[in-house]
Amino acid sequence: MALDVQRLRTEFPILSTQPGGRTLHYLDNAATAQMPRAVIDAVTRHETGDRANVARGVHALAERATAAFEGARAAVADYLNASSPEEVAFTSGTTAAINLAAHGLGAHLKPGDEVVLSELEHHSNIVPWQMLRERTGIEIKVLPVTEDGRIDFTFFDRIVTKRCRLIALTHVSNVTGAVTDVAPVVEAARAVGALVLLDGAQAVPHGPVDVRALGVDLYAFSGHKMYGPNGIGALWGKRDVLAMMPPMLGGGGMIRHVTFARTAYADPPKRFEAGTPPIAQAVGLGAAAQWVQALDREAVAAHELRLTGKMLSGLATVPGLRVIGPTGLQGRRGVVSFAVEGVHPHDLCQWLNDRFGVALRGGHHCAEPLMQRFGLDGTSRASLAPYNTDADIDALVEGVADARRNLA
Amino acid sequence: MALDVQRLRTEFPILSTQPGGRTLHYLDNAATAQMPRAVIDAVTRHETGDRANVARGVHALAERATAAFEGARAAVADYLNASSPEEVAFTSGTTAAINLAAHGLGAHLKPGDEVVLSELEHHSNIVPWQMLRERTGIEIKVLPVTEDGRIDFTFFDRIVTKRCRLIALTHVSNVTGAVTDVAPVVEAARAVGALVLLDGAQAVPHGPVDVRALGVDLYAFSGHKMYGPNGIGALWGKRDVLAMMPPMLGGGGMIRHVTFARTAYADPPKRFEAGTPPIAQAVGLGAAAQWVQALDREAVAAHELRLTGKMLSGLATVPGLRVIGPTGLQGRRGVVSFAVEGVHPHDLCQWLNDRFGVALRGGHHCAEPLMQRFGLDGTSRASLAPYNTDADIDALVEGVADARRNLA
Amino acid sequence: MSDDLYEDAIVGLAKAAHGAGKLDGADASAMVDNPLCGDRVTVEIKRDGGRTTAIGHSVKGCLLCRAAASMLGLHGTGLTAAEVTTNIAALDALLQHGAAPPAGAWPELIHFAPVSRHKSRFDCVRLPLQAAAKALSA
Amino acid sequence: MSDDLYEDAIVGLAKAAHGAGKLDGADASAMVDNPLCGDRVTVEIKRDGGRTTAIGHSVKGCLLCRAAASMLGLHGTGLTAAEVTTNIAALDALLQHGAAPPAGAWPELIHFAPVSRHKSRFDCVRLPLQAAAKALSA
Ligand SMILES: Cc1ncc(COP(=O)(O)O)c(C=O)c1O
Ligand SMILES: Cc1ncc(COP(=O)(O)O)c(C=O)c1O
Repeated sequence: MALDVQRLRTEFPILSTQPGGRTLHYLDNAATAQMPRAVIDAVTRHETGDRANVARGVHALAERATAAFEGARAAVADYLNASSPEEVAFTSGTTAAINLAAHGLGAHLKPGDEVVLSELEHHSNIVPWQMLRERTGIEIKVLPVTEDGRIDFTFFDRIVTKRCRLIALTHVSNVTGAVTDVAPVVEAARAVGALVLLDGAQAVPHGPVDVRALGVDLYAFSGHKMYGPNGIGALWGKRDVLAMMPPMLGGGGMIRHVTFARTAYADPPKRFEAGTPPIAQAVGLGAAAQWVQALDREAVAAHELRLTGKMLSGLATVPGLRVIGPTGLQGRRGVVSFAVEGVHPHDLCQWLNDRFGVALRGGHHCAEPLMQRFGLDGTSRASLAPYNTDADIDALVEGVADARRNLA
Repeated sequence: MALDVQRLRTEFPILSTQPGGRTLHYLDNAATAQMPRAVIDAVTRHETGDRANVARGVHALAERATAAFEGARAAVADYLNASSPEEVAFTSGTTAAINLAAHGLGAHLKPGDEVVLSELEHHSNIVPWQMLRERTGIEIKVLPVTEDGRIDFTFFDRIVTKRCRLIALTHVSNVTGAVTDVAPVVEAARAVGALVLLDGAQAVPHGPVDVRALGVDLYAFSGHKMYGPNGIGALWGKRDVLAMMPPMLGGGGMIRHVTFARTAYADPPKRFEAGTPPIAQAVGLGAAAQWVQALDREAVAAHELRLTGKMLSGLATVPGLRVIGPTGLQGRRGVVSFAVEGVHPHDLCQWLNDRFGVALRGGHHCAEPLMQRFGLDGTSRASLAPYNTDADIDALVEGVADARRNLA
Repeated sequence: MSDDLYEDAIVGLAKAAHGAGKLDGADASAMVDNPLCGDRVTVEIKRDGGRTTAIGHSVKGCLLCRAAASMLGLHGTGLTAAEVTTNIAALDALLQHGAAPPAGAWPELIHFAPVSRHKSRFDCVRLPLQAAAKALSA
Repeated sequence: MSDDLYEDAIVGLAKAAHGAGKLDGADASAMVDNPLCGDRVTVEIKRDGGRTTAIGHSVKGCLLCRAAASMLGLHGTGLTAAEVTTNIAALDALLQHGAAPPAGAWPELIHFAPVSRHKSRFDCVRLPLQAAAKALSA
């Protein structure tokens, strides 16, 4: 069955607004995806009917809030095919999740131990490891990127050595759209006894992820990129991996007992959730997970693939335009970055907003090392969600051509 | 002008629900306060009209979202009478704010340096300093608490020595309701060159706080306790204090430049806001700040004071009941903890919920050292908001007496 | 209907406090606690072979916890580890699914049926039984 | 009405690129950047007393930034630090409040009026002027 995009669009109130005075063509989904009514309503319903602090409370609202919060954890666990909700620690987002992992694993790393990243990584999967390097003296090794914007496994064996303790890679690139081939990464990691962390920020919006089938150890993602609220995300981890991680933040809710002399911590995931958690946001994330799961996944994939193809072939007609990333449809998602000779990404994005109502993102996309790799200061990026249409792509391609004619 | 409580209550949809099958008497405001329509609507309006990622984006929605987010920062700065919005770093709550401060100040502390806390502190203002102690070898010194649940300044001079680098205290106790007398703390800190941090979680719900008049250096609080969303809070800091603090989390948005060799950080407050911030939640917090500011502050204070008095005298009629905290109305807020001989706090709270619709909190309130001080495992706690009524207090007092008759 | 969490049977059981107190010359003991609420139960046993000859318990906890400990005290003689395990399973089925206790389970279990509507209180009831199981397997 | 951010005058100014390029034997230079967008401007000056005798600039940035640098190039001879400061103030007033530039300010400033609706782009325009101010005070 083909996706009924028009019906889908009615679930997103913002898509029928005209924020810049024109019909909105929202192609900035990789930065933040829009929220369907079902999620907005789940949050409002929680705030108006079930709002209270969680845990320890015995009154009816506290029981409801706790059930809603733990229900959301179960929904997220289900989305990830986790073995148990207890493998899901809520965080404020991908960035916080990766920092938590870096802190937790860092406690077990010694000077000279190696963490392998790639040139494709988002700053949120670079800076936490650099901060850890400063604290503990680990080494960071970097997998290079191919001309078409994929992690280059050519030198893999040389880069992943016996000293490697962790390989931390993006699951889907937020710049090139390339999907990382996870199986050989896991295999190589196992061979040297290293763990694998995936930055799933750009993977989770495209449907449930099976962390067990992937065989990784830790998985990080954000709610706002998968149609959920801001201020929420999660770190999934295998039980024994989470169990060996000390907490990053101290406070209420993550302790067993506190005295001034000594404090004992709770078990995961509570150990990692100091303070009042983002309760309503977790509820929203749970609702978002269920909303995505209810979509016809094959139809969505087919729709996005077709639009990606249309976008790539349309952009290819613009003189002086270069796609940064795979130019084919194999092993990629609907995230397309490009550079137009003589036109700065911010000018291009502004032009498309002002004259075509197209919302793009321009700049380094928090991936400066990748920009350096391609000798660019930035790119313009269009990224898809299921609610995007042919009209969105037409406006994009027409706008880019127009910008080039006028600004180059 | 007396407060029009009935009109105020109509702004809170949840107050007219019957979560436990009875009229709700919500007296668990110190755990989480309820959210007025104005705040719920501000968040929904943002999600349905202005939702996008902030910073760097040039499209219309991104500009709107950025304006909304920075507008919220300005609203919070105004609420605190801060010198500039740049002194406000958004966090996920009080707990995260105090951890951020501990991390940032910790970079400047040496073994043997002293941090002074009190026995009155919430775990969120204890554990972060214990974790810092483990990392850096600082000493923690603890101000005792008086019989009526206030910080005891008798031994102040002996406890605050030349080695003291920071005094970190709760502004209002979440257990006893006692308001800390800040002026002598600031004076003592200045005398030894120490900084002062206040945990304002229980102070901000009662109206704007003037951080400049208080003369402190850092101030932490949460949104959900001041009628705002979950997942948001802030650390306010004097510009030069924030400037000397290294970031706690690394990632997108908090950097100047990233290469694998070296990364340079942005200035405060961005330095402390790694990753996509809680945008919609900040918008909600800004709306909450404005909502509180629009209340008739004197009328609210008079109303809460009267209800606190009613509560204290009503509870005093229950045999075997002991108030943990000031029994008078001087220097306290409407947070009242008590223990009933022979009745466990959880039984009491359950009884009041099931039979009287009263929502209380029972337990250690994340203040185990204070419980130990009073030789208790926990207390029952009733805490007020402006929307509470005489009927709420009547139900409380009647319920407590009833629980004692049946359970003791 | 939520009125009966503290029905007379439970309150009575708690106040009766069967088996409360320390046991002189215990053969084994075990402590379990619930950090969320601070409840803590210590169970001491004397035994002969695989069966208890006496049980004593100290409860720092709520009335539900005390009632459950008192139920344990009622059955403190001749108890086996298997029997405790069976009763924990019956209790869990009761709390989680409202399942009636099977024949052979302790008759007092049914008094805890109203707790099934209060997830946050499940552990209060389980704690004494868990401590007994731990002591018996020590 | 938002259509005129890239009005012909701005695009023309950027393409003309007055003063673009390195300056041989500069007396002073200054670089400023905007980490948010990665734009970076280097301004070199030669001077005689308090006045420039020549200006050169290298811009890695957007069209707005290049247009502003080009405007600076147009006024590159005989410039004082005070004049740059005055024009920055006039620009800020224009961007933030839509205030018409005062008599004596550079005539090209007014072309940047449409930028006032785009807060995220203010710094693009300011960057070259800030670099000039920094070079002149070096
Ligand atoms: C005095 C005090 N400090 C800190 C906190 C922690 O706040 P949060 O849980 O919102 O981080 C609380 C509330 O639980 C509190 O009452
Ligand atoms: C691949 C990738 N990793 C990490 C992040 C950081 O996510 P967040 O900003 O939600 O923490 C993003 C998004 O910005 C991303 O695209």
